[in-house]
Amino acid sequence: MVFFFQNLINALQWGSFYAMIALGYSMVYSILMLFNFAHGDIFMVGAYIGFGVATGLVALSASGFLALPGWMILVLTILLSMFLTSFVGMIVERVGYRPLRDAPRASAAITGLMIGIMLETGNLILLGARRVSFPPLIESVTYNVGGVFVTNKKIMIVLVSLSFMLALHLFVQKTRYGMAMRAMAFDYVVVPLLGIPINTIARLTFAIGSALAAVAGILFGVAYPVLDPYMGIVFGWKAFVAAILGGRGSIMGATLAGFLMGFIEIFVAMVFPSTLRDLIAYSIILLILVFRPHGFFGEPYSARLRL
Amino acid sequence: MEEINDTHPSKKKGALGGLTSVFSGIPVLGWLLGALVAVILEHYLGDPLVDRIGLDKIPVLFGAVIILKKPLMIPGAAVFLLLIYVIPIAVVARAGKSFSNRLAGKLMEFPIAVPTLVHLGLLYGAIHIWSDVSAYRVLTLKLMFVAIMLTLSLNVINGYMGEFSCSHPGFMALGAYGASVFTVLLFSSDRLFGDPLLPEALGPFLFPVGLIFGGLIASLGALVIAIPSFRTRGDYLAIISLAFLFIVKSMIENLEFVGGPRGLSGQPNYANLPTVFIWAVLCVWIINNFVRSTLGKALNAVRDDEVAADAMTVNTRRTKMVAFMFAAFWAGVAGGLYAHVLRYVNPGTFGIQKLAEVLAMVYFGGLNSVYGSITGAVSLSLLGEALRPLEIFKWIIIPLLLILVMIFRPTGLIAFREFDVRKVMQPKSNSDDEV
Amino acid sequence: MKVNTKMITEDEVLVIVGPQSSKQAVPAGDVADNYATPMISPWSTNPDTTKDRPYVFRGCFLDPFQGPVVANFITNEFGYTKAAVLYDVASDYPKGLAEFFKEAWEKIHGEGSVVAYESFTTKDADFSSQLTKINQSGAEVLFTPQYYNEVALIVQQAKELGWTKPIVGSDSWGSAETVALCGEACYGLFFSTHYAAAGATGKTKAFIDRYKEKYDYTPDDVAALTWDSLGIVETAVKKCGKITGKIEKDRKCVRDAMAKIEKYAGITGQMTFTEEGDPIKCAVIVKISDKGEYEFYKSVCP
Amino acid sequence: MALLEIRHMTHYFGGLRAVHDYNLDVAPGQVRGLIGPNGAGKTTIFNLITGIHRPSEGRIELDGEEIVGRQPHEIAARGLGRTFQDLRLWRHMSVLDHVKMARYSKIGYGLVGAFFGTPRRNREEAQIEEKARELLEMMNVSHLADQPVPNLPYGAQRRVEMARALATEPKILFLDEPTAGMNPEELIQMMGIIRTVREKLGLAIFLIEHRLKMVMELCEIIQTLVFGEVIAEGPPDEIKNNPAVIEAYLGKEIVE
Repeated sequence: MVFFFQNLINALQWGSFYAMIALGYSMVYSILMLFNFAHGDIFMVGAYIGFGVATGLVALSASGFLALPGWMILVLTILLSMFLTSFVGMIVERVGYRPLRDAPRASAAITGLMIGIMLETGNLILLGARRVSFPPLIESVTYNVGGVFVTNKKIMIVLVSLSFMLALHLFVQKTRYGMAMRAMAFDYVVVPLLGIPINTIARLTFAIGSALAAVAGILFGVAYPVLDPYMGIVFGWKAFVAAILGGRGSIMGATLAGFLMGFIEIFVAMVFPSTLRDLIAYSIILLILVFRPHGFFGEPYSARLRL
Repeated sequence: MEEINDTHPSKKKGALGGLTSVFSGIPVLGWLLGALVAVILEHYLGDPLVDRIGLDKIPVLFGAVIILKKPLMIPGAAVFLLLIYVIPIAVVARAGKSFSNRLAGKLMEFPIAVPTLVHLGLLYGAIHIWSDVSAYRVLTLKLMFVAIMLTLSLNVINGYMGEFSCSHPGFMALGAYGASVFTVLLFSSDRLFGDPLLPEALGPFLFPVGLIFGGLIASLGALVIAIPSFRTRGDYLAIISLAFLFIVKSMIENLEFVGGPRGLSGQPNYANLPTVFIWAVLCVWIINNFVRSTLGKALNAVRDDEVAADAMTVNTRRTKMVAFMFAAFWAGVAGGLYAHVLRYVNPGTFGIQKLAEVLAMVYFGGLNSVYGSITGAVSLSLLGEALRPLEIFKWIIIPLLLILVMIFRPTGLIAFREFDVRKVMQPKSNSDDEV
Repeated sequence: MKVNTKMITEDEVLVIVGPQSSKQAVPAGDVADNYATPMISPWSTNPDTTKDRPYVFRGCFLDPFQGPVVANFITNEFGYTKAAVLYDVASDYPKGLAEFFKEAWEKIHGEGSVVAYESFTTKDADFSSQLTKINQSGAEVLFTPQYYNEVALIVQQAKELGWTKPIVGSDSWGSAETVALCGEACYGLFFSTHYAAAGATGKTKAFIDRYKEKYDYTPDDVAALTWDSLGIVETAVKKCGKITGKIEKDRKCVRDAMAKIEKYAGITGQMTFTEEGDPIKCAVIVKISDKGEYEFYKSVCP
Repeated sequence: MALLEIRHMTHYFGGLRAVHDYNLDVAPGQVRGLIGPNGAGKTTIFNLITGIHRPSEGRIELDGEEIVGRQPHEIAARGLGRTFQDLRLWRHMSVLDHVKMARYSKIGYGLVGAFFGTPRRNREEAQIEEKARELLEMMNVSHLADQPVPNLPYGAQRRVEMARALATEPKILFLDEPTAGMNPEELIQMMGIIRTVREKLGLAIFLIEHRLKMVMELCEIIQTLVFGEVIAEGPPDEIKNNPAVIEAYLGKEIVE
């Protein structure tokens, strides 16, 4: 039982990264009907921006110029990095996607893929192949709850990511922009809506998705403090699977599917030899897709790759 | 540089159109003869010439590597290219214009197979002599031919059928391992499988069987995806095929008898240049036959409007399944060749990176087009090699190039063009500039 | 892989020094041997790198030697009987070493004394389910023959999951990056390696000083072994005398000269090649000090 | 015996009843019409018969064989050709290929032929092409054979679509508003074409149309559909004067 709960805790943390990245995918996918294959790398960029900001703030703090406690640095890092990374997202949209609005969707997927490669390479050129270590901003405290070990970091990561997901949900449900997004997801043709031009919505979608990816990146840095330029690839593609699994246009779906992905991976590794993890995890996902072709919350639709 | 690359024999078919009016009206045959003369010149005069103009060896990839690595050698490389390639090709092609036109005309009077084989023979001759200069050229060419097969077969799914499949590296892996197990088990003494089961002398003759075996395994894999995927529509295939790719990779990692994650080596050296060339030609020929038949064009009908296709008696589901398995078969054969070219494979080879590479070649070259796939595979493989001295910056330049192509030609460089062998080989009159 | 082939065929190199890790060195050795090009990998400890490959050499000891060294060290030092192993199954070096360690450990403590034998795949970042299993298994020590980036993650996650017992590593820990990434979590841990910078004397010290002067940090074992490998190659090329320009002939000559080198006095110890192209030399156990330095702890010779 | 016989066909979309107890008999060579206001369920009836949707209840027999539950392409191959209200041409295919494609079910060379370009394949492809060119000739668009369809004017696209439907060698042809969006000149041409088709090929035709005038001129028997139910059935004169029909159309179009 202890064993089970320990893995449950592990899975919650692992799943929250998938969920947050899947959300970014899902938003772009449902609103613009595009695969944003650069998203995994935006997550990576977010983590590195977070690393830069955090290192800077730590240095600033150490110099005594602006003595900040660790948690304060973390909050500032998250906010600043969200802001900066959202610009990266908007640039990606402007350069890679807007010129291709009327092109086949697959072509936009290719640009995304290429932008991703450029982001990885750019990082390598700037920082070199050496891994960087995310500065430890908060003291790790381990609690032993009846044999189950929980750290303050884990609790913080799960809570922070859940609250961002909730915030996004409220934004999409309650605000004018959110409503425009939903309308656009429903039917691409009914734009411009509510007096909001389509480009604004596209840009906003990318900005929000990227900001969330930045949060995920920083939390990832807190939990797994070794960053490398290719960290976004595998993560990104798996989150992409989760996004589709959630169903088109569903924030709830993407969140749930992200967590499910984390749970499947952790629990498969718990029961079977961990080398079988991907094999079994993806077989389960394949089966889910066979029986629920439109994901958990998706509606049947018949969009095709326009040629 | 552009111009010089254009005269490269294997690129000839795609990029003839743009030359100046002096060179219009020269049939493909003429260019092939020119290329043949050039490579023979290089073969016999290359080394003495290199000594004379102060290069340390024959520029392997038309000097691209030299230019980027040692700028001081640019003049030497330029002289070499001019003397060995540009001038001979131009002179032979231009001077032999009427001769080659007449010859091409004569050839066309025979059944189509005759001129085709003559052209292919000349092309192979040029490539063979060209590649004799260094083992590096041979390797580059082999990988390029494998890339052509992969790109073309993926184009069948992503271009002709208009679905987005991500499982091509998975099919490749199935083919690579299928064929490798076949040859290693039967013909090679190896750590994993022990002594060969059949006499080694039989190996090269049964190698095609091994490749086809690999291809069939790949198409069985495709069947697994196809059954659930083609019941519904939308972006379903993209995601299922991606999951399939991960599953295949993970499955091979868990199969200890093929070496698990550490890979499988010891493939016998069967994939020599002529073998790879013949398979690539076969692949192009069969796929081109297919996509030009009404049965194959049903793919376009399914892509452009499935309901209408159905109402016009097209069995849409069967069409999609057949095409998917067909494409997977060729990916498998290409994978088998790939494994025997490198003589080592591991599951890591067939991951997301390979996927990005093949997708890039398909969309760069052009959708729904055999020309496009050949162009995409050849140009990106050669570009990848030529830019190698730039090291990491290569991975800025190539993606950037692709993004630009996508922005200005969203369906790729040469999309929606039929590849008609007859037209390619036809003699040309002066007034007719068209390819 | 492709790079290696291209280096040999296009650039016509005489000798290859590298690649470092077994993951690349094992397949690269295959290519080098196929093309009859001498290669020496300074740091690849997997037996397959040189096995049945007359043209491939190495500058370090082998995993079949290192595995028992670590097993004996733990047994003698702590007196533990139950060990856990966590390794990357997709990478030759950790996988090979994990197997040799397991074999050696079970030889001493009996079948089943490796109570948890857990694996992961390259690029994984989360080891929580494996570490939870290890925690539950009742192991007294964790052996993890991983590279520096994974070491940092494994050690930190293990601590966060309540692991308080020792974690022991292998020569792959030897990079300066290990402590840089891992921080205090790694202080006090042990690993086996080729040489220890702290407390070096003579020739070794001279090398360390020169290196520090130039690059401003202490050379790790990779640097030291590469230095030695280059030295061996230099000796061989000199012995060979004149380079004729016929690349095949030169390669053959260098290969034969390397095979004949005896008692080469390197900064990581004395070396003579066996028939397989493996040197016979000693191993060192290093302790990571409270300041994050690599302290010489013990020397173990074959 | 009727060529097409439908009995008690009913269909629900979710809980919504789209078609109720629909019956139809079409004799060989007969021209029948189906009229009704927008949303009456005319196209739904077409889709049910051609197999795109499966009717919730009822029986459909084509040439004496039950076709409910069959795939659309099977039904089409059995002799039911159709056109679409919104054309549904294939964007990237030439005019000639459109018509050749509709011969799909008649292809006998199989995959071996497709892959290896056997003599049989070349022979059959030549036959298919000849047949296709004949049909294009008949539709007066043979000069456009090698054009991609998006380049064609609307009227020509309609005629290509008609040629495509005829290439399936139907016994009965379903026309879904064949003159939608046409100008008067194109309309007259289209009416001529429908007459030619009927006279030359002796096909039965089942027609959905908005323009009553055209239906009245062409059809022998007309059904009027309102809210998924047939409210009147009979020859044009009878329909023209049926009060229920007039009411359904609010007398608007009848006046013209």
